[in-house]
Amino acid sequence: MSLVFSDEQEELRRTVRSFLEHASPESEVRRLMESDDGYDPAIWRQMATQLGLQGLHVPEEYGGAGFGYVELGIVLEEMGARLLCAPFLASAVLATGALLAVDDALARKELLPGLVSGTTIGTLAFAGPTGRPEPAGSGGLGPQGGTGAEGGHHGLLAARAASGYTLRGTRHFVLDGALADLILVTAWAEGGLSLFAVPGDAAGLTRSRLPVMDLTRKQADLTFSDTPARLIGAEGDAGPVIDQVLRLACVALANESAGGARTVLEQAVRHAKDRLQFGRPIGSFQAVKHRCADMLVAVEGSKSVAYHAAQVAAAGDSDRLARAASMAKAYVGEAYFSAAADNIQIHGGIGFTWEHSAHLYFKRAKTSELLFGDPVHHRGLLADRLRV
Amino acid sequence: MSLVFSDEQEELRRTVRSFLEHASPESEVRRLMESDDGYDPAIWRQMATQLGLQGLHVPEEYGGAGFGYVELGIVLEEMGARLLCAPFLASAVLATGALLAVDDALARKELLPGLVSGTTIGTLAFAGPTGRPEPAGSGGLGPQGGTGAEGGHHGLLAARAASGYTLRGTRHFVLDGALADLILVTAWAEGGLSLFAVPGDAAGLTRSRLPVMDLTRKQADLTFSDTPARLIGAEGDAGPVIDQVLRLACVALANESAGGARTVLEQAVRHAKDRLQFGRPIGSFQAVKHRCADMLVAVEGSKSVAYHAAQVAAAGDSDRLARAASMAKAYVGEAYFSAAADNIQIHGGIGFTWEHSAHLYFKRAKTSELLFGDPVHHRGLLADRLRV
Amino acid sequence: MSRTVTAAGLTTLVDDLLRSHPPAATDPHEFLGARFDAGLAWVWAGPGDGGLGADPALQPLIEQRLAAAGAPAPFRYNPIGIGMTGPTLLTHGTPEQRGAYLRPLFAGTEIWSQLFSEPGAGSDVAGLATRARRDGDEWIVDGQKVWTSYAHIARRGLLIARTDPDVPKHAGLTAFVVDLTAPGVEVRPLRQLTGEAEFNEVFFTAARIPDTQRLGPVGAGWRVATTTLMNERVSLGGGLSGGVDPGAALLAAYQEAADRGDGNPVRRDQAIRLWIEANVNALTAARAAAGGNRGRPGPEGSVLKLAGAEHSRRAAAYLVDLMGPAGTLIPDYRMTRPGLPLGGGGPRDTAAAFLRSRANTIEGGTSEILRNILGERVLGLPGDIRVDKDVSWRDIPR
Amino acid sequence: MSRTVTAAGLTTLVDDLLRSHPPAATDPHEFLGARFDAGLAWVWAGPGDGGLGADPALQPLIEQRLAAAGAPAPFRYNPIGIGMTGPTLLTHGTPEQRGAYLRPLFAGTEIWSQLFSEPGAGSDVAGLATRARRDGDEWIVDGQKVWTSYAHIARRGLLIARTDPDVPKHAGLTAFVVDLTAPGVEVRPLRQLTGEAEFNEVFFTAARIPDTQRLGPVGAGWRVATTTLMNERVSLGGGLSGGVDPGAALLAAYQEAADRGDGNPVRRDQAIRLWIEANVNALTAARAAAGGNRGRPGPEGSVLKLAGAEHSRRAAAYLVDLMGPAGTLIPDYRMTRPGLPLGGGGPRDTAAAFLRSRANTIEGGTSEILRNILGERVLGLPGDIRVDKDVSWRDIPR
Repeated sequence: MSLVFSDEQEELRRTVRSFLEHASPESEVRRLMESDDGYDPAIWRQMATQLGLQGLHVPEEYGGAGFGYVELGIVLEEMGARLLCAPFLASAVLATGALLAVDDALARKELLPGLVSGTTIGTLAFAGPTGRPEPAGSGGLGPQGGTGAEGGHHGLLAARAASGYTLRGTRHFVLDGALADLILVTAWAEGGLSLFAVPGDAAGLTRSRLPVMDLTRKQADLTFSDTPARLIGAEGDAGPVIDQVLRLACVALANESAGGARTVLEQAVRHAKDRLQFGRPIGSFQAVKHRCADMLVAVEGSKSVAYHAAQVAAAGDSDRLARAASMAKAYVGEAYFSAAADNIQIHGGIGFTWEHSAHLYFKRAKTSELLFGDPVHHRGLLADRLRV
Repeated sequence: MSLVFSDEQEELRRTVRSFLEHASPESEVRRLMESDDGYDPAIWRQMATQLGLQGLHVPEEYGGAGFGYVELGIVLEEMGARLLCAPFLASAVLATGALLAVDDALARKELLPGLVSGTTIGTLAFAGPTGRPEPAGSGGLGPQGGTGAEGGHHGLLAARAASGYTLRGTRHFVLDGALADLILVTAWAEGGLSLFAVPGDAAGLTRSRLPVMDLTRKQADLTFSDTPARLIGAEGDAGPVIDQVLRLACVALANESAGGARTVLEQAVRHAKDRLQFGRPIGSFQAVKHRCADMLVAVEGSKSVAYHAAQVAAAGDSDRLARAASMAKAYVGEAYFSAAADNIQIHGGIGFTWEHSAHLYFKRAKTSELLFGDPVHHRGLLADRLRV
Repeated sequence: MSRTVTAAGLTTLVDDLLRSHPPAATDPHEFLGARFDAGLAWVWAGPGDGGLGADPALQPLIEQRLAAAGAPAPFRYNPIGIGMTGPTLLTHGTPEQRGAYLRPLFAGTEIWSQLFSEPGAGSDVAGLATRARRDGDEWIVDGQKVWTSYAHIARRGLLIARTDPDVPKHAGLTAFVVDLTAPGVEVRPLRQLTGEAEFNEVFFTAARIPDTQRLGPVGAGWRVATTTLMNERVSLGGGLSGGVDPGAALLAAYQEAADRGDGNPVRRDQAIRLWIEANVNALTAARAAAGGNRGRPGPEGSVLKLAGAEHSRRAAAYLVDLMGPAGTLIPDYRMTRPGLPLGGGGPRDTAAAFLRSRANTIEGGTSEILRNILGERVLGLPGDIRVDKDVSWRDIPR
Repeated sequence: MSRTVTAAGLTTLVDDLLRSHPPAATDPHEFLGARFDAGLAWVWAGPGDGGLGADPALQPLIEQRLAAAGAPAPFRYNPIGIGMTGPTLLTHGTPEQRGAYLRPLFAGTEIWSQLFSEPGAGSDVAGLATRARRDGDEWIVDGQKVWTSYAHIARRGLLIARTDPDVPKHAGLTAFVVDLTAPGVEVRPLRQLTGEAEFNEVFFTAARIPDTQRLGPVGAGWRVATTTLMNERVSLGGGLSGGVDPGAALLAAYQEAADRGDGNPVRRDQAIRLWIEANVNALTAARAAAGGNRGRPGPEGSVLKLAGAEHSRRAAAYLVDLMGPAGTLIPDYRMTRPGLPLGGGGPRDTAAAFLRSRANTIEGGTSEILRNILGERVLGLPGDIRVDKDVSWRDIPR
């Protein structure tokens, strides 16, 4: 397995990069992050129709381009580098990933083309009140919700109805949950944790926007009150689907974060060259220069581990994927946060202002570090899997 | 409680410092560390007779000076700064501490004066094969020795004999165990873990010198084969005695280590001023200067926490002592190691040679960090005690 | 009155003050004014300056006794004034200036701010470009300051301006007391990454300052600034020493996480590590306070500022990590501007405190600058190679 | 022969070599000589220089096929020669020099060492003081080198000496190939903190070197040294990429501790953290190797050297910590001197490896120097302010 990209892949990177240059300049990021839905529908359409990004990794039979995670990783890295405000992670990674993972050809045939063409925005609702992933394999909260001391909380329950099911309960920290047209949601049915589809405008669905620190990626709590839902796959299928999707999401987020880390290094270096103090560029002081060097090491490591994880995801071995995904998520999570923090420090006061973009990356970095399991969690998973 | 020393205490520091200047120059450290017993009997006698160091903290009724742990801490800091090769920790802290802690007035009256006058060298043998302290309160290995997977190993057992007891088994990592005249040793009697006294030349006692990384402090394994022993205190008394002595030993070692950390900072700073590269002192490069600044912060923190622990030890509240001792041991252990490592790095190649003294401190630092429980162990104790 | 004031004598004075002005029934500004008049503001200062010419080591006694009686804490009413500019005025002010400024400063009736940093002069404060030109008995000031806390509600500011651009940069500075409500002074909010505008930008456009408001000699501004900066570091670092257990909040947060089933031995170890750090810093602060020369802060202030800032950053990030995704929610990004008095010090929300903590290693001297100070002034290491030394400020690249 | 050599063609050549010289039945030096003659030493080098003028990307194919067949690894027989001076000779040697030195170097019949560092020139290698004065067709060398691995068993050394002290320091250096058995060359052991004398000091006293052994032009020594140093960093950093799981030893050590009852979730987390680091470094090495231009090492070597050295130091300390007091025992401090060939790479004892690891962040460029290189050469940040630039070496303080 080579960690070097083909000419075709490099061409994809150039295309996406130049597209995002006009689609996601800082001014657009700021405009969108202040808006409720946090994305630009016109850009979203262009991504789908001109570049085919939403379906890059989707088989051609569903309207996709039939590429894999290596190509998706390239796209995500560039999106992360630009802080693109769009429901890409929610729709193209989580919802699309769930449909690709679940054993339900009919649902795939009906639902994937909309996600691929960008006419439908999807998301996946799986998290309990703390937002933490449950232990591997459990696929979500138990029927009574929560674990340990938190056991009193209710999970999301699915009841069989005349035509299909109804859902009752709440899912938390749902990415782009307030704007999604198609919500895939895990709920406990008689047969165990199961996957359901609910339209965004379903009856009895209340969507509460969350006051997120990272304004460039929206989240919401979704409360279901006897909300009609369609079963995807069979009852009890959701556990392994969620495990698989979360692994892919970790790979995706690691690649996106590697892009962000690259950008903050570039920002820091540019500032270190331009900013004069004591009559010289601050980058000529070793305190700044060596910090940049350490950032470089972290950025190079992030790329290595993220590219590796994307390759493993593309290859499709689930045991190797579990390792590569946790390794990438743990390493890049810390590396991006540390680099984004260093970028603020190198900028000094100006890096602490609202006007400078350093904080946008910083907030994205910390949020991403904790999303889908923090580094301690993933190191724990790795230890279990490596049997130590 | 003040963290500032009185004039009398500062005078003690000056006296000890100037004594050690001639008693423990680097040449002497090197001579003694290459010797088997690793100390100079003449210096040891002077320490006792001229300065009264061995009995500084011992009540006057046993020939001591009646001071407390604040004064002992001052002495230890200066010894650590000079890497004095002498069985002070073993004899004045461990053995003396055990006798002061145990409820046996007769033993104190008979044994303490020799330790105070320096005519007897004592030590305390309490550790199992890993050298790690057992969980607080257990006071040593169980009768079957070891814990968990290691359960097959035998602890040290005491059997009642015609006149007194006999011991059978092994104690490990005994400080200055090969040269001590008086070995206080914990062993399991019928009534539980108990403290015994064994002379260094007892029948059936085999002493094996250990190939220690830190040549300035000797260690040995002691094997007892039906070795006659005298019970100190009552059967079952040793648990709390060992707990108390180990806490005091952590305080002592933290103060000694603070002295060592001070010295390596001084060495690093001196080298950074003297060594020219690129036509300028290397200390004018921020990479070196800032490392020294971070060392300074660690050294100042080490002093603060070590002095505090000594004051708490002097005040005598055992719950507060347990906290202060673990805090000091955990913090100073890491700080000294890190400073000693930084000192080598700042010296570059010359700091990696046998001829330079940087490695002597480095080896002492790592060994001290792991002695009497490493930082992870002590943070665990703290967490238990702070009830989190 | 001289340094013969005793602890017992002070206790009597404090008790007299508390009797004549019962804190619960007295307006805080009035109480603080009375405290100043009784010589209990800065006990080592001279009579009339809020002091009694007493041993500075006696000050904690006053603070403790007053705090126990529920007296208002002057810092809450005028943080920059009490922490930084007050001590500077005591050191460098003329009798007239001390007479005019110290009482309202201590009483909190005139809020103070500090006008040092500029967009082009952050770590390199002495490189500042705000110009003051002499015009008869007045000075005319033009330039821009930044990071000025409380300028939007402050009456006065301590300004450092360049009075001579043709000499090396440290030599051409002069300190002034400036009236922030005077014509030609404009205060604008500067929004931070927290969403708040905790700080301000202050623009001077031909603002006039009487020469009587000059603090110290012309060209001696750097000495005045240094006094203030060292007081600032003590003030920033010293805030860490409060409370019985300075790490208690960390333990409580971990306990809360454990109680909801999110306990984890790795996070527990981190909590204890940070708890130890907090306690060690508090012990170092106590050691510095006990050994130091109160009123004239020494280099220990820089040790504490560095260690404290790095710790508080780590601790704030830890608390977010502990909460997971729930820790990345924030109550509000609305732009607000802080008022006075300060609150009782209640905990900020986790994410808000986390964001604010990023300034700790920048404000009052970056950690990099502090490491330089420790290396050079405490350890005596040689300075960085300077390209801006012995050249006139005008010729320094910027 | 040109760059039309194909993978298939190479495979045939390797198989021919293995048939004519079965590794199990052939003296290793003889095998390596034959490999050189077959053009399979450095495949991108020219014919006669141990190569075939082929694409450097084909080299791994050879290495893998030979390793699988149990052929001797040249690095074990001449570490400095293979890792550093060989590639330098390829780049800078005359045809005569390449003809004379490369074959015995590759065959391991002439061990090489590298003579750059001096007591007064560590990080600042270009400040070195060893003098070479021209005397007709010879050069006379006086001075002292240090940290020279294998000098006690080496036949030849790559020496950098100062030939002109009156020009700026980088300009006055010249490279030579020196015969370490010649008169005037004395090798003395230098004992390290491990107890071993892994390195040597080499003293030159009027030692004579023919001008034909000069490598590159007079005054071009720094360029030669840079080639070697970059190869050294690749060599030091690249050692990390070996094996299927480069972090396996860490996991095994943790497992062993856990099995004896010393398991601990904090240590477990640390083991995984270090395991991740080891794997990330290996992935970066693989990425650099796949993307890089083999034979002409680029700056990625410095990333790997820095990350690898810091990691190996942490990992070695972790293994000691894991064992507790038992980890602070050491088998031996006796002074030994290493021989060749290198062993199979078996694990050192924990404490010995821990001590040796402290040199990782010093040898081949300290971590500080590497951060400077990364900052300046990779990121393009401005250089440190230099006081030794544009002045003659003679006038630089030292």
